[in-house]
Amino acid sequence: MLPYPLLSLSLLIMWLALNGFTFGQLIVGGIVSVVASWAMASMRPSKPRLRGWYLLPKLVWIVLYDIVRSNAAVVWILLGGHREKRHSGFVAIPLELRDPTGLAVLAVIITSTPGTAWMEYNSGGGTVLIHVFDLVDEDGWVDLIKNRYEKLLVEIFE
Amino acid sequence: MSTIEHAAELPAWAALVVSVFLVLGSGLVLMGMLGFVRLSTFYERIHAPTLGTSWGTGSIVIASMVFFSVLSTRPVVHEILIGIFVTVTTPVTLMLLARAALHRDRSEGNPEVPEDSPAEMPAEESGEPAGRA
Amino acid sequence: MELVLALAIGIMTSSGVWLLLRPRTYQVIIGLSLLSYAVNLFIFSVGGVKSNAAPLLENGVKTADLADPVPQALVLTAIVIGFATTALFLVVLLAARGLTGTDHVDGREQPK
Amino acid sequence: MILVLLVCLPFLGSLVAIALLKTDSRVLAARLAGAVALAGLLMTAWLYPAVTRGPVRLELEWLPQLGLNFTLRMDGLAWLFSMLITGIGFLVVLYARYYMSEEDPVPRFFSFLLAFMGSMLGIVLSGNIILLSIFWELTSISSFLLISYWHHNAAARDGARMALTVTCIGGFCLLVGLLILGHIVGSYDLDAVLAAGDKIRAHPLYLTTLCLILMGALTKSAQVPFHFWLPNAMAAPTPVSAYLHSATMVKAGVFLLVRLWPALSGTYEWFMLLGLAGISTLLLGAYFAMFQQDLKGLLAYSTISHLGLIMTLLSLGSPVAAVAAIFHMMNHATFKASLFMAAGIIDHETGTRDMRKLSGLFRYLPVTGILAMVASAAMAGVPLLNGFISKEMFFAETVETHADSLLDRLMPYLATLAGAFSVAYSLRFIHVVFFGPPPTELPNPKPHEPPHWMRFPMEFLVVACLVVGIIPGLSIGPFLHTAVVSVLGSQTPEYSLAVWHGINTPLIMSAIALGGGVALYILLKDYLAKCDDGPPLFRHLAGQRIFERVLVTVSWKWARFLESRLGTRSLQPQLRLVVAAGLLAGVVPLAIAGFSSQPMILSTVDPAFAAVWLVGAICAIGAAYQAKYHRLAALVLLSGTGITTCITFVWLSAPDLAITQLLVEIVTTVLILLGLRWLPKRFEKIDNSVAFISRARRLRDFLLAIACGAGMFVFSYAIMKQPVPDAIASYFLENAYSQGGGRNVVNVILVDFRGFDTMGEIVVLGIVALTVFALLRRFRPAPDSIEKPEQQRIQNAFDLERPERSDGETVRDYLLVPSVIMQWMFPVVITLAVYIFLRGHDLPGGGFAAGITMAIAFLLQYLAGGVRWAEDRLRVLPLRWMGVGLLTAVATGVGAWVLDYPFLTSHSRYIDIPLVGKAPLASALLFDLGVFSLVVGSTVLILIALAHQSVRTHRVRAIETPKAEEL
Amino acid sequence: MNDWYRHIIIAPILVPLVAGALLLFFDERRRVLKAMISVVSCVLLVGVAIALFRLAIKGPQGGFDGVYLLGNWAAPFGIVLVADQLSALMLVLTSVLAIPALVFSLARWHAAGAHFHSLFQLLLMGLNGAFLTGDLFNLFVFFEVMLAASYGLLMHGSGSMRVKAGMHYIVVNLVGALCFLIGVSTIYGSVGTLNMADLALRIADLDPDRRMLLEAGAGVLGVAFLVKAGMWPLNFWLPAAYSAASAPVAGIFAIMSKVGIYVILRLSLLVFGEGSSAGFGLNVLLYGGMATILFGTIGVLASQALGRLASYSVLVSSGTLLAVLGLGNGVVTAGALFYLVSSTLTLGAFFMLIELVERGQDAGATVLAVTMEAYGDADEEEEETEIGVTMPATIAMLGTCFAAIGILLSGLPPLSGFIAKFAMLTGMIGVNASNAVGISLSVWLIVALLILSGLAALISMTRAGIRTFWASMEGTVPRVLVVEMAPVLLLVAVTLVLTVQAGPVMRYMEATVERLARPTLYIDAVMDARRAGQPAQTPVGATVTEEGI
Amino acid sequence: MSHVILACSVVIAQVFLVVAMWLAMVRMFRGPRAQDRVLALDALYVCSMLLLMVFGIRSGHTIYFEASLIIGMLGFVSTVALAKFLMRGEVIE
Ligand code: NA
Ligand code: NA
Repeated sequence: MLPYPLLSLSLLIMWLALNGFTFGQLIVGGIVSVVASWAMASMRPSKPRLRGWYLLPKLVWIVLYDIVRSNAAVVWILLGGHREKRHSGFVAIPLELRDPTGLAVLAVIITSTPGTAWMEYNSGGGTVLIHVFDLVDEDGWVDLIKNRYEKLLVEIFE
Repeated sequence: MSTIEHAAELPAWAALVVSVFLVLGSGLVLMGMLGFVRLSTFYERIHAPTLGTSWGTGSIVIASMVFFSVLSTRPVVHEILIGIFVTVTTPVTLMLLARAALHRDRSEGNPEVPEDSPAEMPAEESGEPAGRA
Repeated sequence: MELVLALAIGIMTSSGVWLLLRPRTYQVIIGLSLLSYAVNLFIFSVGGVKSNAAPLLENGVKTADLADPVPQALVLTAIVIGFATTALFLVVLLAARGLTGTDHVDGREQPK
Repeated sequence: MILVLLVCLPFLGSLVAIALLKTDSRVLAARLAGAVALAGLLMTAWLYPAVTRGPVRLELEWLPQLGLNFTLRMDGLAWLFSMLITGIGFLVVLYARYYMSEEDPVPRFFSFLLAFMGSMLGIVLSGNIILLSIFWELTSISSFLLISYWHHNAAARDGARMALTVTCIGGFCLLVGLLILGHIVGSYDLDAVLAAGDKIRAHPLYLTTLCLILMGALTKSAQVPFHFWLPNAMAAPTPVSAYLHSATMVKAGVFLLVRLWPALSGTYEWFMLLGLAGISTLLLGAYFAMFQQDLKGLLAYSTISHLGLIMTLLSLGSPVAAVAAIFHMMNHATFKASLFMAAGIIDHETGTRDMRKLSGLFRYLPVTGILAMVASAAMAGVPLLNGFISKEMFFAETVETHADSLLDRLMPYLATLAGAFSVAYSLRFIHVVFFGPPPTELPNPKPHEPPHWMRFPMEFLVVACLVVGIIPGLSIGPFLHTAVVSVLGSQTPEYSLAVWHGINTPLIMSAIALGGGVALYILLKDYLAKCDDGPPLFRHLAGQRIFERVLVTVSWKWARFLESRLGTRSLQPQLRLVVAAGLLAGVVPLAIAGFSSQPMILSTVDPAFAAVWLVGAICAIGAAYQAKYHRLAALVLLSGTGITTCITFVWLSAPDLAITQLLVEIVTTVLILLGLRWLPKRFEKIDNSVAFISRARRLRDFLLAIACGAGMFVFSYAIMKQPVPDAIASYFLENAYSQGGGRNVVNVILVDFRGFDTMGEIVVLGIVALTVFALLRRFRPAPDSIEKPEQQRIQNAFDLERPERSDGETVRDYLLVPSVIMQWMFPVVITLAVYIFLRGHDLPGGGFAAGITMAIAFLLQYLAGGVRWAEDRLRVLPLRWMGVGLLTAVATGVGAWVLDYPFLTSHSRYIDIPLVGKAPLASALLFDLGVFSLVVGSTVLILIALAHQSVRTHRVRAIETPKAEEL
Repeated sequence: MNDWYRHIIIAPILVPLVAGALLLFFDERRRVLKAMISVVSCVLLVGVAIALFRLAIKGPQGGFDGVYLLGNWAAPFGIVLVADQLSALMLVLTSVLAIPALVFSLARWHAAGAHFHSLFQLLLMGLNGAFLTGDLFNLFVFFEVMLAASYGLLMHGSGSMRVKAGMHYIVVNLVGALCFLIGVSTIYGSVGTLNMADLALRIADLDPDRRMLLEAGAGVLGVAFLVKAGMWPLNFWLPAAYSAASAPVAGIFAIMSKVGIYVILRLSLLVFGEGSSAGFGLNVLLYGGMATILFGTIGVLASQALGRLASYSVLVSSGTLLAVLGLGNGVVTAGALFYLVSSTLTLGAFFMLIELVERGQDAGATVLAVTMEAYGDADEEEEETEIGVTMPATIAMLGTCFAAIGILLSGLPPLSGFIAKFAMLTGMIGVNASNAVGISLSVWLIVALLILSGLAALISMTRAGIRTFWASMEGTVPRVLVVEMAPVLLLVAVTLVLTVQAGPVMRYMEATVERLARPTLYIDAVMDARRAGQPAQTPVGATVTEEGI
Repeated sequence: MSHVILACSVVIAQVFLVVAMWLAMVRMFRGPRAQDRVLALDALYVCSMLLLMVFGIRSGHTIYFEASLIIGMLGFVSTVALAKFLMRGEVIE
């Protein structure tokens, strides 16, 4: 009946956000979200197991905060702050995270955060190559990603 | 300058909030695009538009939500969907493009980009052995 | 607004016609797309230019103030048909390219 | 009614004969033909008493409002000709029954012959000049079939074609002439035309119609300069020549002039045109005849000459001359038919018609020889034979003065000279063939007399020559008189058909001609025996060759040249023309009306909007600039223009358009990208030295493009400055909600007011999808595109050469993260589609936008996982979606019939759903559902069909390489 | 709207649409079923067309106003279908041509690619819709339906020639469609309506500025129709496209160029028949038509392949019609209608015959062979080999048909080609020509061109016929199936019937033109058409709206 | 007063966004590589989306929201296809 309850719920919320909340829309939205999640079921995606779903708000908060911070940082750089010292470069980060959904979330986080960009993932070695706009300390970045995001994601998804 | 009659009944605080977010968001977008034009390599340029897709979009979404919520005196939240989906989908494009750029640079033998092989990575950078967690 | 729109239509028409007259099928398809933008805007412009007057009936809005819905309906039909024909032309140019080996509109390089 | 039978019987006979084709019965077909001819003869004869009392008429209504009726009319002239046609027809059938060989498909021959007979009877019996021209053309067609009867012979084919071409040119001219005649008279009825002679001659179009009718008559009667087809028609079987080319068809021209004599004759133009043509034909024909080596050729030129004689007689415009003309037509028919039959017998018996090979045949064919001698004598105008009498009349008429001119005064001399020629060739015909040493070079060395019944027609005709020649007044006299009266009416002159008129100028002319002819032959005898290349002086004036050369030049060389000059097979010039035509069509009316850009009230320019369009315009120009070498860049720039267009739609109050445009934009981009893979690589040329001609061409295109842009600019500006006159828009705005049940007026128009348009539009989309599918099933990539793209090859090679990497790992890694997101977007986009669909009637959205959105949802899955991955999971049956969509739309429309409303009448009501409340339920929504379903199906079908090509080429490669990978 | 039979007006559109949709549910392998659906639809169409024809003859006096208000919206707001004599005539012509073409395709062409029958049915839908609609934009839609289907059908069977020709055809017609859109929207912008009758009504009192725009719009619109009708110099796509199409497709295409003519005739008489824009563009038609005849004639002479000869004959036919319409003379126009019918049937028969004739020369076979190439598609390899017996007297029949078509094309008696030409000529220079005005130079020119074109057809047809039947077909008897021969014979037989029944047929044409010449009849019929009752259910919201808005 | 502030800020925002669009277009032209152009297109889409949202605020209507939503949700489809084409030479394998 409900192959992906969380998905159905999200879709229902989306529906209500779009149409406004009325009882009628709740019914219609419910039908739509169930049908849509059946459609999803036919795609047989690797089903994510959200073990640590309670950690999600924390993750969202961290990410939003980091994004604001890095926005400011990048703007600062672009406005001309310490331009001559800045150098950008690639950093390869070995990951323990293997869950595709978790990786996707990590990729979204890294890419959405100004100043870092997800370049390439190598499933054989489990490494990800990222590009950092203002690369001062490579290990710092590896550390940041691994500890700040990956740990949390591993908890949530694996 | 076009006046906005329908905003006449908007309280001043709301107008101020909306204005701030509007200018902030569009300013971020503009900054990003400036960087996008001025930066010298593709890998640097790829960072610039994310200013717009992250808080640039976010600010304007907030501005819009505040504006319409106050105006129609009911919560109008559907703009948040735009924020969410932009955040979720933009990385897809960026990742695919970045990888394509990498491929092209590698096949042209550009020394600036790292080789495509985990085996050739310096040992100290792969702090832990790459294995299953 | 009229001036801007008219200029836009003119420029897109020029670009489209230029491409339409080029010898490569790809140029022609891009040209046709540009031309259909131009024509869609033209149809649209026929109804006059009104900002913020979408023909949606809401309480308290005088119908006379709303934009002319007819050209909009026509443009919608035109967009659909334009989409269909672009797709068709694309496939035909692919088929022609496959069969003749060239992407020249005449199916051969350098016609006499 | 008997007239109808007379005309139709041969045609019926013709059909029956063709039905006999399979029975291989030679005799049966001949008997049928003979019976038809005989029946015709008897019917004609039976009608004689009635004809003497005045024309017998019969009118069947056919196309009365255009003046064309099936009117048949037999008067004396028609009667005489009908007798001739059926009588000689019967004799020819008899002759042909023996002449045609075993191998020939005889039923076909007789079928054509009967058809011809019917057409000829139609000509003489037509009481409506248009009907006459119909039968006239039918004789051309049937004669074409008869001449080409032996179509394996190239000469027959060419001769037939030439005859057809020339006579049809004449026929067309005749038709126009007759039409003008009808215009002058106000009727096509023959009686009306004949009664309106004075009116016709006084009309300003007289000369035109005369010339056109003469074109018909001259071509048909083989007059100079249109005579050349007749000798070439001699490739026909001899019975055909005997029938068509002596007795009947060639007489049609002169018959027509006799027929119209009361209406057209008697003017100076008539005299000059006919006289010139007639006298020159008379002379040239006779002159050419002397030098022929082919028996039938000689007879053909002789025929031409005699027709010239008749024509000359007609030209004179005097009633007596007309009498002589009619009389000579009869006489010529009898002796010439018999001579052709003689030639046929000679050919049949000896195997050749070449006079250089023939000699001394009298010892083998004595009876034939005697018959031929009598007939030739008649042709030469020897006294006591029919030819003599009419020739005397001719000489007598030439002496008279008709229209004082040089031609008039020269005529007696020219006539005598022609007479001498005719004596000479007649003599030659007899002397060469029947006298002299025994033949040595005959293909059939032992000729003998033909069967009696084959000779009988000749005998009969020769006897007729004699009888008419000796007792003209008692034999042909009354019949001729009836004919003459029918033509001349009150103008009928005193004339006598006596053999002896005393010694007078004509007799002296005859004597001179006779003597001169004999002398001429004796002089020329040796020269003629060796002469191979036609008549001296006119050797190079071979009408046939000139005609063919002209025909080939005009109808082939010039035509091909002009076709390539006036037309093109290239696309670019065509587009240039269409675009220029569109530009002109728009601008010329404006220019004529004096369009001026008056000061106008415009809404203020929004700088932001203008600034946005700066982007759009530059992108458009950039796309135009980049499309040749940087396809991807052009595509990107095109999308830039597209997004600007969307912004415009939003800005200018068209949210529906913006949504639709956006969605279409996305799908189109993907489509073009899907196609891009199959286009050839193109690298920018470094060589900048472009040829002047191509630079000029570019300049022209550039100017045209600028002109079009300027035109559209002016056009749209002019149109925007005037508000649309209020007609239907306000009705829609006012009634969309009250009667259409929706607040989004655009959508209500689409699904209700003008729902029929939408139905058509989705049909277009469906058709295109089907076409795309059908076309791609046969898709065959160009050789240089079959290989996988360069990137894939590099990446696959990379995976292959590293031991730690599995096959295709690069692409898997590449898509690992993005595909997760794209997959999760699937239900989201579906929800969006439903949202867009449901709100369409009241707010921006609708079936089409929703359909495209749904298609994008599917597309995303193909993008994320590839064809096989996606199709493992999704079974989209696009054709079903399409069929269901179309049927839903139609069913919604037809549903209105139940309530006795027209198609697509919508019904909307709000229904109360428990717990939910009022919900709108419009039949238009159901219709929109049909739209949605079709759009999903079509779009997906197009995308899938294109995407499948990549997979298919792998299969192709698999087929090509023996070690095929299993798929 | 109580007479149920009124719904018959929309049947010519719905029948093929439903058939086309139903066909989508069946696999390509179920050819017999698909063919049956298609044939049933065509037979129904003939019935419907004839019924409409009879109703149209009855006319308003007989209680048939021929107007159908789609969606029950009164003109000019909704879309109307109008079945007057002209429309009915075109519908009958279409269906009479469709059956032979369809039957012909059953021999083998319908199996030479996917979705033949659907496309065929939808083409018929487009044609019928274009003939019936009384709305300019709806006309565009049906034009597109027709064109889209024709694109698919033209390339049916694939092959390099067809695809190349198809590409040119598509591009040119796409540009034509853009012109159509520009024209229609300009007309809407200047007059404010899309309904043809309403347009004709409003054009009477239009201020100069708007009139100028209207004429410009009509001009651009005209270009679209002229492209379709094949007027020189907008017609170079036509010979390539028509000669590349497969035989049954080219056969049905014979009527496509007539759609442009139909629309021009309809609009020029309805909208520009009277008033201060009267006679708009007639000169373009006249001289363009003459140029087209000339070009077609040249092409006919220059053609080596029969297909091109036939295609250029299409141009001659179009040119003749355009030029004659350009004269703006009612008597001649009636003749032109007769010519339209006759030449359409002739050309349809000709295109089909060509394939049969060329089959003996193994030209057609190679085209098919190219397309049959198994390029990785397993489902195409089961192409059945030709079955059936060669008919007796094949050559004779082919020859007879060829001759008949030659006679028809060159306007020789006794078939309808002559009657048609005569009917036009007699109105121009014959008994029915007006005596008062005299005969103008342009009339003489048209007469000369008509005669010349007939002559050219004669020369080319004899040249081609001799080459085909007498010089090269020795010994090789093409395998022709009865279902292929019968359609050609049927069409030729119809021309024979036209000849014999010329009187009644011409009377119909004259009545048609007479009605066209009085646009008020059409306008009144459309504008006065009554809606069926009141909508059964007024939306509950209606009252709310009136208060609210 | 409040609407004057708002009007000013709307204008400023519009100007910023339009200028951003220009800059994206500049990159679209300059390239130098295809991926730059695609990235520029993506940026142009985002700018347009935001411009439409600002326009919504300016007009006070929510009816323009769908257009923005569609750009936000589906705009990436075409750029993804472009990117994949760059990487693989083929959009759907
Ligand atoms: Na980033
Ligand atoms: Na995005």
